[in-house]
Amino acid sequence: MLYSDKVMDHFMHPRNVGEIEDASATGTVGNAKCGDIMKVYLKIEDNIVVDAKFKTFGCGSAIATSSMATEMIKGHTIDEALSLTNKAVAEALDGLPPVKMHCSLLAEQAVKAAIKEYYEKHGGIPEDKMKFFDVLDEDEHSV
Amino acid sequence: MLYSDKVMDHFMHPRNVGEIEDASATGTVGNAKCGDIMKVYLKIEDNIVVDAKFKTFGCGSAIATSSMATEMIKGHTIDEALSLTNKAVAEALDGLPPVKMHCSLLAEQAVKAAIKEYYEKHGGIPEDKMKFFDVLDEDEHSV
Amino acid sequence: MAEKIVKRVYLDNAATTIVRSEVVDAMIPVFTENFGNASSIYLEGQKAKSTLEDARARIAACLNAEPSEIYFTSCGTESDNWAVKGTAFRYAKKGKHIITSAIEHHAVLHSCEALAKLGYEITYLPVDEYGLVDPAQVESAIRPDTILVTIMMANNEIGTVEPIEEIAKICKDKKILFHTDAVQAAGALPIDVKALGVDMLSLSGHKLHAPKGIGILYIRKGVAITNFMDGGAQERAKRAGTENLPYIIGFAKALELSLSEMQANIPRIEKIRDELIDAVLDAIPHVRLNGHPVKRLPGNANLSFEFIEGESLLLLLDFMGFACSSGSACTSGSLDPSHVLLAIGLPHEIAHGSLRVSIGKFNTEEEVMSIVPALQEIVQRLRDMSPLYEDFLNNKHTPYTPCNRCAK
Amino acid sequence: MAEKIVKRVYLDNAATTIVRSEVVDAMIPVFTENFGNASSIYLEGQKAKSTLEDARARIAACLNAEPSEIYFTSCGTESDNWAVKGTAFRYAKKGKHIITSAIEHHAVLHSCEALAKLGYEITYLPVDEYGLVDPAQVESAIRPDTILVTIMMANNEIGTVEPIEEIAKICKDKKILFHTDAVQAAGALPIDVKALGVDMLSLSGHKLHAPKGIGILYIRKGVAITNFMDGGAQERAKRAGTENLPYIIGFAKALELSLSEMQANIPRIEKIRDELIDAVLDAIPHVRLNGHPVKRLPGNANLSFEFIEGESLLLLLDFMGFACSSGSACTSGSLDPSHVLLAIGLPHEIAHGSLRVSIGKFNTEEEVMSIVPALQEIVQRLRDMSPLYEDFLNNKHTPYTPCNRCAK
Ligand SMILES: Cc1ncc(COP(=O)(O)O)c(C=O)c1O
Ligand SMILES: Cc1ncc(COP(=O)(O)O)c(C=O)c1O
Repeated sequence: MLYSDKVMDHFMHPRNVGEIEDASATGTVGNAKCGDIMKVYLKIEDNIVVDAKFKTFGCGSAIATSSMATEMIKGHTIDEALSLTNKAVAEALDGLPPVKMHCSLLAEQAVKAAIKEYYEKHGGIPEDKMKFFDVLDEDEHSV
Repeated sequence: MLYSDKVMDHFMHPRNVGEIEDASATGTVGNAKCGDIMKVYLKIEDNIVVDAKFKTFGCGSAIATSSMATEMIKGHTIDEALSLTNKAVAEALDGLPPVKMHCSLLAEQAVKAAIKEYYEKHGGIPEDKMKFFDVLDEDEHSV
Repeated sequence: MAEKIVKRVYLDNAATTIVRSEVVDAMIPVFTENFGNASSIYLEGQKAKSTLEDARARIAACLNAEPSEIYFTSCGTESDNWAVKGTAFRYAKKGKHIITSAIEHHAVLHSCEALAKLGYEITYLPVDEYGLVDPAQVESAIRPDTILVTIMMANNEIGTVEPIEEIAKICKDKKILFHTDAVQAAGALPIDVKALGVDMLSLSGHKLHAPKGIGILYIRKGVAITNFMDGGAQERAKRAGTENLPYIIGFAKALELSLSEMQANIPRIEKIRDELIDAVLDAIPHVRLNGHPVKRLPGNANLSFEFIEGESLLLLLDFMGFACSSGSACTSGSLDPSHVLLAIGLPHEIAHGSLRVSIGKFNTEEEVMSIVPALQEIVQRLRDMSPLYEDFLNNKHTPYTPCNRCAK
Repeated sequence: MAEKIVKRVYLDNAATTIVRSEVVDAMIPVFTENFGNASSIYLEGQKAKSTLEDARARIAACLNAEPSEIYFTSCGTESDNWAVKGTAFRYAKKGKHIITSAIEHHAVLHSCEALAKLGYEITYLPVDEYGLVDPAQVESAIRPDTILVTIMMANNEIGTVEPIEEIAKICKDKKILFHTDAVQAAGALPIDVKALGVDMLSLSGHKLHAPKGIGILYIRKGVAITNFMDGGAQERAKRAGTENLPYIIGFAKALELSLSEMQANIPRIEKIRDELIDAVLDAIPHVRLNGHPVKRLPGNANLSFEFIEGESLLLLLDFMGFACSSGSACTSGSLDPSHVLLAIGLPHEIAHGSLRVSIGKFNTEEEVMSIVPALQEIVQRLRDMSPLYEDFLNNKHTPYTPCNRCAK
């Protein structure tokens, strides 16, 4: 198979698809030109990600990584959500084909872009969190 | 098949193989380097080729053309034997593969080399017969 | 979409076809009963040789060529490599300019690129929105140092059939060699090399129910190109390698059958295709048909579904039992959208959402049409998940982080 | 010699082999049941893909290689072309000198000649009377601009097995890429690419009871050469063309079987061969064995019969039911004596009278030995017809008209 059973499960039955009407923040990454756009909606209360949803235009692994990434942060603190890495997402899916590793990076980036927006809405990014957003400038080919 | 049935017949059952003890003349053409040597023995009486035999080192078509050429001149006058052409030999065998056409030329040459020796033993080549021996200098690739 | 559906509907006949039973039956005895080397002079060799020459003559008859103009290769790719590189190497002294189109198969395009690295200059002619090459543009691209024009007979992705006869005539007038990749055309269109007026023409077995791993290059009598495969004296010392007799026989059989059935098959397949296209355009909004409305391969339907991405579409179709393709199968593994769809002017995001359904001789109307409701369901599902569709519905555009990969 | 004898004895296993039934059985279902394009992402494609990778892994295991080092090609000829030309094009900037031997197969020799036309310089190392390449000569032929050494593992005509490990070591020390054509060695000798220490190695299916039209090029990890077949992204974007899955499976099966049977087959075949050689040398005067007495392929007996010519010998053997060869089958159609026999120092007229008997797994001792009386009869018959033999018996030499063809 092209993808692991886990990837196929999350592709066929994606968790957390949809919008959050009154989202605390959203993050959109990717580019239609490349064939992948991910938009993550977060509902944050008391520093906890109480809900996460996504919409994705992209390949099977883009949808699966969106699903898995939202699952992995739901119910966790912002700090925990910030520490989500693309490798963790890929591992949780039992791996991705090498050419598809960039999808897991997109998922990490989408989550971080949303948290960044949240921080910006709430007094700016704390100094000690800045480093988590470096990934937003990263080229997924370096993954 | 590589060869016509006629060629195979003359190869498998070559006519006139052997030596003539008291031959009037012999002609040997070809070169071991090229993989073909033909030696023709003629017994000539009253301008008639009363017997013709051959020995050949060579491929299937070399043996078949030797056999056919000796058949075609046996019982004929020297003049008739001189007019034997390689094309006539090849045709009598229902054709030869293009790469093997040189074998028919060798057969013509062997007959002519023998007649030449006969003439030389009997007062030289008549002026009007000279042209028949041009073929002895011919390159069989021009066939 | 709960359970994997058992019945499969194979709609990717442009990628490859099943080997038909008549072809299998023709090949099997050759493996064990006619296994001789056709270069050998003994019985087994001569038997193989005569079978080989018989197949060559039958194939020549199908193409209105002389048997001596037919060379067996290992695939369509090799035929294309040989035609392009063999001409380039042979005529390097005359010139190093080659004209091709932007929508050729990679076998031609990448051969050209390999030559470009060796100092050759390649003109990639654009195509119009339907994928058509303009013969007038071919004519004006010809220069004194042009040595080859290579334009495909029919495109493998969008199915557009090119004006080969016209282009061949221009090349003939200008005394430039003309090659056409007819890999997709074979089996779908009649091919008469004399009527077409081409100098070289490539074919591949596995597009017409013969196996993968056998090709043909037609080289018109009088045309001399450099050998590609050097070695033994097979194929009149023009293409070395012990002859693959089973596949050669299989190819001859498949080509003959395709020709004898063409008159019945083609209208049937065309009818199903048109019905399919109409039904999809009817049932699903925001869809466009790629390629030419009329000048197209009988079995080809190439459709772009806005707001969704092709791989997801294929995976869900696969799950529902349908085997289709998005762009050429050969480019899988690549992340770029199809060069053909970009060449006809599709924006990247729409090119990404394209689907190729290619109908073959063994497809029934019923099974082909059963893809329509499946597509309807899947497209809706993916659109519901798509931020692009959300934006479209809301008539707005979400700003996004630019992608570094594409920016480069 | 009146009637055509019905029973055939196939003794040309170096030219090609019958496809064994286990291989046919392994291939047949693939044509119709596993016909997908391995580049496609749907079920049929992924099934083909996994079958393909399974076959690659099995083949790698047989050769002690990594699966990623195995590339499928269309034949031994293509593998040789790719290795030689791919290295030449890749390292043209470093140098244009290639070292090979005078006894390589035409697939290597003619690839080298094609490169010579493009400005490469080729050193053709001589061999000794047994056909052995001297590793010391390889070493001293290496120059600063040498980019490739290619020496075959075993010769197809005389069966001599070359000192590949030693040559590979020299090349490794001097950092020169080393390729070996192991087409004849496969199935007859164990092949361990790591122990051999080669950078590239060519194989062909039809020498070990797989079909004609499938080959392998082993390319050691870390070695980069230019693509030969440009096009789609198959074979990790190194060798384009839709994969010939049935033959790939057939090759894997044949290679595994040959390896598992090697310990039993080889001593048996060697014993028959030695018996045959002894019997022929015993029964017929003026015969010599070509090739090395010990370092030779198990099934190869190459014998020269003085005073007679090879084709006549083959035709009469054929008539009596025996399929053998004189020199390589590939050179048939040519009138020149074998370049291998000339390279080991045979005079032309003796080279012309050579016979290759190559014994395979399916030959019985009895049928092989039955060629001895046939040979005795035929050789005598041809000698009785031979003016060279007449001269020899009379201890004289008839003058003859020189041959213009050879004089040129
Ligand atoms: C030593 C050697 N190399 C290469 C080849 C070519 O292999 P193929 O016939 O598969 O192209 C052969 C046999 O023909 C051979 O014996
Ligand atoms: C137009 C075209 N050219 C060439 C090829 C290559 O043929 P093959 O797969 O036989 O190498 C294909 C199909 O893959 C094709 O569609």
